[in-house]
Amino acid sequence: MSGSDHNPAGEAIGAKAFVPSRRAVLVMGAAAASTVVTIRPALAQTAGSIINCEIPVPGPHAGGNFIAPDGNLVAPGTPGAAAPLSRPLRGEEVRSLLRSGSTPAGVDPQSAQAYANYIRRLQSGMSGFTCYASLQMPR
Amino acid sequence: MKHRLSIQIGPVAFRIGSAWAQPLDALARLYAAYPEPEDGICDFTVRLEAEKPWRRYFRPSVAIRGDYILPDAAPLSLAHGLLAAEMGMNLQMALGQKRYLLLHAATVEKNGRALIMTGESGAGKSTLAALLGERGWRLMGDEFALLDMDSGMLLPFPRAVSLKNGAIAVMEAQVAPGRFGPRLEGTPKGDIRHMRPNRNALSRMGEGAMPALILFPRFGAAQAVRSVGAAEIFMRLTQASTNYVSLGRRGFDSLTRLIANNPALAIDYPDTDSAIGLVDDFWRELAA
Amino acid sequence: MRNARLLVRALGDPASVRACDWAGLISAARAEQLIGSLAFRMEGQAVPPRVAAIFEAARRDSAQARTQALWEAEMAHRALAPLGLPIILMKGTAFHAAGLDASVGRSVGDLDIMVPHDSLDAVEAALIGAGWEHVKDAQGYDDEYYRRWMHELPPLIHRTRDRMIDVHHTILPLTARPRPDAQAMIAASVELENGLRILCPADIVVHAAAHLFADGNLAGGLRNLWDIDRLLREFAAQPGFWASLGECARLHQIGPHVGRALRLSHRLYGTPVDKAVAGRARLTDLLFEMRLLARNGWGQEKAKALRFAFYVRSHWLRMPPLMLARHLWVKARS
Amino acid sequence: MAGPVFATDPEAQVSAVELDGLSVLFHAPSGMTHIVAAPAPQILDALRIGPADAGELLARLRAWYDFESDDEVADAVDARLEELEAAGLVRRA
Repeated sequence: MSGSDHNPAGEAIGAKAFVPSRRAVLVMGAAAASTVVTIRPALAQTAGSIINCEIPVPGPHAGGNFIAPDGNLVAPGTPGAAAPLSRPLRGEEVRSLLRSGSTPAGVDPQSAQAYANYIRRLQSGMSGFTCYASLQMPR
Repeated sequence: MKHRLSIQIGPVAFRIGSAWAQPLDALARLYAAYPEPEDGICDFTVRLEAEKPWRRYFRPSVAIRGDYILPDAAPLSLAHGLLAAEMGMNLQMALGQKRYLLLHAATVEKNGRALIMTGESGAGKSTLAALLGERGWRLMGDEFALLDMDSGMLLPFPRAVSLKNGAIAVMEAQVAPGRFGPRLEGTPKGDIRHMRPNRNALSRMGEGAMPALILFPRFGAAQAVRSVGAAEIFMRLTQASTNYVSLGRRGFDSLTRLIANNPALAIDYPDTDSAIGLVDDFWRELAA
Repeated sequence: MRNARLLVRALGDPASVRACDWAGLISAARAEQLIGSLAFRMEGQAVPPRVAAIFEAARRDSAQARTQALWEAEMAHRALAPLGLPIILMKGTAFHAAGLDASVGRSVGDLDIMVPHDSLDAVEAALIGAGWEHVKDAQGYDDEYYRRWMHELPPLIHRTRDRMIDVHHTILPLTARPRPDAQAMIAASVELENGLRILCPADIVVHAAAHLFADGNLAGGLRNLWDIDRLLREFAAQPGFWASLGECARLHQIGPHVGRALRLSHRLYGTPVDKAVAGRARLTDLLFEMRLLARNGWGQEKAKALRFAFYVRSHWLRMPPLMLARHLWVKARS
Repeated sequence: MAGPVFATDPEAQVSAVELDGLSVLFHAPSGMTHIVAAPAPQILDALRIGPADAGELLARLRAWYDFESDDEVADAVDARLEELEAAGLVRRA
């Protein structure tokens, strides 16, 4: 959301016809700024209370594949890619990994980033997605 | 199912079925003072069942299922069956509750007006609400606040308080042992002990209250109070609500009304005593 | 009585439901995704206050689900309109868009559309340009399998709205034995006010029957059969409907499945059906009925062996034996 | 060269509540809630006069407002329209 806290023409919204009472200055924002935030369904805050979930990295459909730093699956043994995790990550581990980058026990920080990016790329239908969705903060 | 139990918590009735006796025995003891649903009808069904048929006996693991389920849920060990039952009820509320706007928030009431405390888990709202509930406030709920979209009133949902780690000892020092469930060690959320709200909270579980103040508490930092802008409150409350989006215009109308009618403050607190002091101060000012 | 049977009776004859295992009825309805339909059917019946409140919330919820489904269709329409193609809504979204009786309380998951086969690439590109993305990595066996043998593109999901779209070019996998005539379906489709299209009434029923009996393992079958009941009752009022249903079923090689759909809809929901199109009752109808009703009042699946048999059948129907063997082999190794 | 023409929904379809200078919009056709900052609400108002391309839209806004700076205003309008289109709040007419 852009930092424009002041909306000089705000009072006009909802009026039947648009009649500005005075000439106001409109801040158009930079081309790259964002002025629309859509409210998305949220489970994140309740995740700990409603689900004990795990995310396999990678999922069973890609067993054996390595994970590149950007989170993509690559052939086993690819240089610079992280080996598959031998155990699934618990929900709380994923939450702190995604939020603060803190590394799950027994995982080196560089691989952890690859795993985090893999998890961020999970989509509906993939193993671990609902767990991720329930932990995820709004985009 | 082989073992079954029905419980009424505030306006919501659950029936819980289980493949094992242990989780329901523990649940029945913890919820001993709660009414059964008067009409025998339940809003939600929770099932605790073996993940695979042979896992009923061999390394038993409890899968949490029911009317509404999330895939990817990992089972809990049978020793944590009570937690599984609690999570199962929470899950039904989070995914299936459409009668009320549901906020992930703790609520307490005094003189007919309710205080809403919300924040991410770990912010301490649950402990704070439990403590206030023993100090002259009525505990309406430590986990979910139910906002009636027609009246704007908050309805109690006084399930057993879920105390985690350090909060367990804090409450054990103040509350009679008979109100606690078993201490569950090494759960995915750490150590957990459930605590039944007091008699006042249970006997008045049918009695709602109009909200008066919204607090965003945060435990751990030096004491500080700041006001929160209305747009930020809106954003935070939509993220604290599991059903806002699915309620459509009624959700929008009731949430914007809640924000228009109630002041909101963010408080940082280093210890629970200072938080309780702050809350009592705010309340006096509001009443004045 | 199994609660799936109670659910079926409540849908078919709401007035017959008095005192009953309400919690069981509600759990079975939720498990079969029929809670919205049940809530509308039971509107106006004398039910206990808590049940009335549950139904009221379910009716409100389905109004919201309807808004979402129609909005997804609208956004797909906006993305695809520049291509100037016929875009045919299917299944639940089509029922809602056309205001059919089958839409009352009907939940909708994914958006299903059908477009001409030779426009698939353009449609996929336009959707990706408008914010949809591939669900799985568009590489490897799954993707290849989809593009070669399936009746639809690999599923796409919208980046911000988290809703899936299935883009069909016909109604059954190309590996299945019946070969429906997709071009004829598109040619016979009907335009709605907003420019989107739906299949003609007979083809809607043909598709529903193909989806239920020729493609899947009957999971969620009670809901699909309830669609068929509602569709048949509404369309039967149009002159010549039964004859055209028989013709379309033959044209698309779905005759036996349409017959089965009519017979089971009649058995379970009491739907008045045309005897010629329905055909003679078969002993296997009973197995299908048992499979459809394999749900108890705790919402649990029952009759595991029968469920498994129908799971195997669903693969058998979709693939010739050698291909099935290769498919299972690749799946087992992955 | 005239670019694409954009349209928006009538006011009755969009409930707006002002919070802190931001607008919270409930968009009835989609059932979605959006929080929007200036100049998004002003663009929606300007489009309610009738469909317009980016140039015409900018002319309407100029008639009502001064701009803080004239640099890259056209680019900003394009960017805002793209966002609003992605959110479903404006569509190609």
